Amino acid sequence: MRYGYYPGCSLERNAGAYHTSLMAVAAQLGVEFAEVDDWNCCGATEFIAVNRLRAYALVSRNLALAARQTNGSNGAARGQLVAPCSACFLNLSKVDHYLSESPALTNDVNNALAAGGLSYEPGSLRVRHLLDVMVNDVGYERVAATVRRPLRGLRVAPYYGCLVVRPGFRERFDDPEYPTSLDRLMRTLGATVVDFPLKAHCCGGHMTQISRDVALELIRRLLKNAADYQADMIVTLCPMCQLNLDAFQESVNSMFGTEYRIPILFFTQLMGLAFGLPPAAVGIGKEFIDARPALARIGAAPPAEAEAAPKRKPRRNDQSLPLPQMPEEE
Amino acid sequence: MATSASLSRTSDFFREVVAEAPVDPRLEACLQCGTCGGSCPSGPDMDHTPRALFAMIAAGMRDAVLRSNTPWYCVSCYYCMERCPQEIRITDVMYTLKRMAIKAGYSAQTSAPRAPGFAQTFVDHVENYGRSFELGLITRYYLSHRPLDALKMAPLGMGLLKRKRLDLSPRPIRQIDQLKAILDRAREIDAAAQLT
Amino acid sequence: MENEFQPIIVGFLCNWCSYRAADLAGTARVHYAPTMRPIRVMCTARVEPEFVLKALREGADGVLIAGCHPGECHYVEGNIKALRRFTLLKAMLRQFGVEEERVQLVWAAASEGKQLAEAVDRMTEQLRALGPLRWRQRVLGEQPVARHALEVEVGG
Amino acid sequence: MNAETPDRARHAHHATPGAEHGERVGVYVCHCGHNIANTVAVEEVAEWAGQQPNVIVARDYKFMCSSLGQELIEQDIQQLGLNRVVVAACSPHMHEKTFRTACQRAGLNPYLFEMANIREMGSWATDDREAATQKAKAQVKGAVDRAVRQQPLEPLYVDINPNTLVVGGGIAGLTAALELANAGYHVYLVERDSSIGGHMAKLDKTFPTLDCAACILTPKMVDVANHPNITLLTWSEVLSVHGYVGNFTVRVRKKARFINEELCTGCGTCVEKCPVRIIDQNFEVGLGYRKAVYRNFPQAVPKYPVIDTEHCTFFQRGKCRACEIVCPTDAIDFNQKDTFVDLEVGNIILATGYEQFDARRVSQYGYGRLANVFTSMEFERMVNAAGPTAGRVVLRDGVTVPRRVGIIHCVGSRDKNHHEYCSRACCMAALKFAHLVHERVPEAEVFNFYIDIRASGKHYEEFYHRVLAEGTHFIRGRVAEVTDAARGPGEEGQLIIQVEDTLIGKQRRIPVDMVILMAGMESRKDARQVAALFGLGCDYDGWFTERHAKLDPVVTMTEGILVAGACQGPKAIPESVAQGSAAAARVAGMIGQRVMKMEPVRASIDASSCSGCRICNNLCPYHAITFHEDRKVSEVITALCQGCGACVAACPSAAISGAHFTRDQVLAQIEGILWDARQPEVLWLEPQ
Repeated sequence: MRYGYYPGCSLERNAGAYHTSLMAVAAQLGVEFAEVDDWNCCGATEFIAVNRLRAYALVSRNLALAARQTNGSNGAARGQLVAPCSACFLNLSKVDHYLSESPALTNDVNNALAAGGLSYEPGSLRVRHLLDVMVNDVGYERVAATVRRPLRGLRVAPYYGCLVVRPGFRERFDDPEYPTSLDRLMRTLGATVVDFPLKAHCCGGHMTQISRDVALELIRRLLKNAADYQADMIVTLCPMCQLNLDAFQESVNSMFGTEYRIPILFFTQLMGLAFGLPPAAVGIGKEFIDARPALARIGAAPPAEAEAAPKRKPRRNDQSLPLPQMPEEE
Repeated sequence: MATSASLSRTSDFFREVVAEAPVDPRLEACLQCGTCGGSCPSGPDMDHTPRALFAMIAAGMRDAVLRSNTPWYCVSCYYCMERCPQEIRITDVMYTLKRMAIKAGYSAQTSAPRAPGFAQTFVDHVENYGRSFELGLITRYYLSHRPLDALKMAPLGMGLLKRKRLDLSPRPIRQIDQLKAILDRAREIDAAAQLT
Repeated sequence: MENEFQPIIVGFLCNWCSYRAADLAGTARVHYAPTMRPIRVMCTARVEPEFVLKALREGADGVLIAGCHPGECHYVEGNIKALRRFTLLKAMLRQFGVEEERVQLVWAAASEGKQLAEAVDRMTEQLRALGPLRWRQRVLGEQPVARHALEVEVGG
Repeated sequence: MNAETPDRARHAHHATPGAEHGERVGVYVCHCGHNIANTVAVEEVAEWAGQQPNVIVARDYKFMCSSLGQELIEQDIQQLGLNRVVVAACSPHMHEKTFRTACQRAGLNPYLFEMANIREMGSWATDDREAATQKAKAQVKGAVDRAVRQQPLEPLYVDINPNTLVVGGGIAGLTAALELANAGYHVYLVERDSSIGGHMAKLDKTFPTLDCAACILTPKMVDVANHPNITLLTWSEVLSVHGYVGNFTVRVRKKARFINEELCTGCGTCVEKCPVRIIDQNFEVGLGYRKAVYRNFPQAVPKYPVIDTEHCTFFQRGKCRACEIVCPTDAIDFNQKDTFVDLEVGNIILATGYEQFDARRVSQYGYGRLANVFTSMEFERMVNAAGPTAGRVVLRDGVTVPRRVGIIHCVGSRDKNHHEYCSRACCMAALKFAHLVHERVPEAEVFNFYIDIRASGKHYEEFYHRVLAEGTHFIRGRVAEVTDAARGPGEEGQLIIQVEDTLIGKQRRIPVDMVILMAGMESRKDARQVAALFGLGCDYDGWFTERHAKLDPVVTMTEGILVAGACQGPKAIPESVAQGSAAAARVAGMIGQRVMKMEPVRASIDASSCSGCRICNNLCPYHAITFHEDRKVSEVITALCQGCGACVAACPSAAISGAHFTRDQVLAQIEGILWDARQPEVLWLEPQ
């Protein structure tokens, strides 16, 4: 499996651990990520706030480069472009979608791209998020088969944040309100997944720079929710979410008088550990809240299975009402 | 969908917002149900909920809307857009209102005065280097817009540096001239569109 | 816009769905191009290829056949029969060099006035782009001769 | 003659008599007040029409459908000897009948009348006066040219079988069946479930009167079961429908109950002793349990239980037989097989009802994930004295009484992500729930979260006021989400309803113990298959399409197939009952006439031209064409033909003719409608 790969600015440095770990994991799974040559920033959420057409042209340059580099010389195959960052994924797929919807916008964008000798045909690329590729293309089975050191006993809160599941223009692969694909991936690695009702809520995004109080409150809610369910760590799939929850955790503690120390890791880091890679190979140690104490449990003898008591049949005199049936998850 | 006939019955400001949006935001369909205002993570901090803002747009309250902090408090979580029963592209409207506020010179007067500066600093960096450069972004943003807060951010910056999560110098893309040419052309096209 | 080419479309409308859809479009005051001239048939299955050819020969620039959605035919599956016949007709017209867009088959339920109006608008735009059909020159290879030219020739 | 009726017709345009076909056509162009005249130059059209071949007289008039307009036609027929009439006005679906009758009164065969639709397809569809006038002329010309080729036809008559099939045993179907049965006609009532009563049988109270649903429904169910004119077929499904109005043949499958109805006394001992207990997803909507041999409820009609083979230990593992052992009348029959019944009926009333929207689909409200989020139908069962909690309002643990209850309106309705329409009945049901919570738990607080309160029925608004006066909180805002994630100590252990209170313009978080989701109505999952089976249409949302939304709501486009109740669109009980009665009245009227007049639009085969190729034989959806082996020709059986014309178009020998849509009629209309499209200024030469 070969994909065009758009790392995005964060993975170059502040989320370097994400890049390192996803590359290591890809190698284990036999997936090739070919970085788009000379890609530029996707504009995050800021560029579009300042200029409309320039923002669309900025993103379209990436699409044009990626289409040229991944679709092959004849352009026949519809290439796939993978973004590990949620904001990059959203910007790339949203621009592709809006260009398809509006021929006028496409026309303007292509006029601008022409100044750099480029052009882009909407829909000629399939923009995917890394998680989507991992669970749907690689698949749980192959992941399970690659696990060498199950993460038994590790209680993780799967955190999706916003932009991977919403608004889901082209590539919706999970529920926008209560996604479960990361939950299942973590269980495949052997971890215990705690209920995490705020799993798709906002980490504050750029609000840390605009209104610190607003942002810290949003981060506090997430930390509290994970702590309420006794999660050992929060696992994430977006550099912005990781940065906000990790780097601002101490600020939250000092503002609200709390004492949270919840490590925030990328899901690919846990995949790598479960595949038996050494911590350094997946970028462990770069986080503000040290993940090592929690990770110390991995490799220890797996605890007895006694934790999950078998379900008892409802007794005759039990007055409780049946729960609504949900479709089987797996 | 708004037709030219139905749009002609809306306020001037309403039409301006629709014209500025990248694709049809379907604003005319608003039922005033409040799903957006209820869903918004920063809703309590906004001076008007998105729903109220849409009513104000319909009423043509240009000043009050462009002065509002609401768009600047949007965290782009897309909950409103996902849940809107009328499929209004609320997040896009927020971006549109930000651009209009900057253009109209209202951005400094909003009750979220820091946001436009941050956005502009970010844009400048990307236009110069092709990629975002966090250290430069943060230092320039704080030094030029919020010198007093720079101290508060210093420990974070040091932490990132210590963990090798921050570059000391920007890494521009190779074909920065190509990108600049594209962005310049986009600026010209936009400017020409404004004239007509 | 004043002198824009106004194509003429003959519309064969099924009595049960599309004719009512067109009625509904009017009742709902959905405005669309006044280019479609309706002919009511009980079912699209009644539309003989000859009807279409006749319309094109008589000067129509396009023919629209509109029936019930597949599975909703008043006569069980007359629309499917129409579709089969239509496919053959299209193949024939293609050999004559008549463009795809000139003969169209669309589905419009009785509740889909807006959709039918949109189909007429869309087709009108397409025909406008194609220009007049001029069946006799195009298909029969006849050359128009001005009346006076002929008179001169005959006279000479 | 103009002088005689100056007030009626402002203009009359006479053409040269002695037209090419010798037919004498009168053309009448209607103003329809301003409806047509504002956009179409009606005088100009009439004047122009007057100059066309065969046209003897052409007039324009304010309202052709008025009695004066009709008299104008009648007078002209008699005085001018017209033998064809063309009216350019509205849609033939509106007034074709009116003008045909007028022609008939004046002694003209009604099929020598033709209509040009210049209103719905003309003046109402454009603002362009010039183009609309030109189009109107073309339509008139087409109609005139077609009319001169029309032939007089005589209507066909079919006998109406007085038996009626009603499909669906909910309140609409029950009402229709009883009305017809009481009028003395026989009814077959087919119900898919094991007993009748539909959704209404699950309810406790009905709004706004708070009548006990069972008290008003049970007597009707018993009447149906005991009525000598009603054959009740429960646990049965319609398999196929053949024929046409007046003469349908319907095949019904009676599924095996594994209970001998002749012997069963309905004592219920088998149900009591059955060891298998499963969650009842059907009648109890998942809130309660039932056995493998079960009745929906103790007063179910009919009283016979049914065995659920999927869960019965005997059917699954070949042992148990507890029911067989305890049955005092040996009514259990494990060997029972499905049986098939063929019914002959004249009319069919579909009353197949609705399904409740699946609230899991609005995942932000947490149904299925958060235990104390309930659907409205679950709550109906909960407050029902015969339901799983015997009417106690409790949380999912079956014990705790909620102190704060939130009721969320418009779940799945008024939402383009799900159903754009309003489900009509939920606002009132929500008000009823608020009242019932107050009644059962006087100290409880109830919050209604709404976009708009829709209380537009008799005594509905008054009921809303009553609930307001009872102290129910109303918060205007569509709920954003329901969560159990507490933000602080005040929210621990509760469900939080997050909403913008739009009347204040602020976001609020309201902690409650119980949430009720007012899930809307949607069409049955198999509505499209059912529609195809009976030959009627569905709209975008899967609701059955009526002939006219306002004026003909219970009749469909297919003669003899009627609809009643929520299968046609969301409805509460009163409207469903009204439609059931209306459908019955329409059927009774038809039966009363004994025969029905049918359009003589039928195919016929000219035996001398028929080549015997048999292409038409397989094309006919009604098997109306038979082949005579002896003479090697095909023949149309007129009574079976429905006049679609598929065979006419397909006949390679042009031997089949479709009355009123003959080839030369349609070709003439094509020519006429394109009168201005030919290029008149050139002659055409054959290519060299």
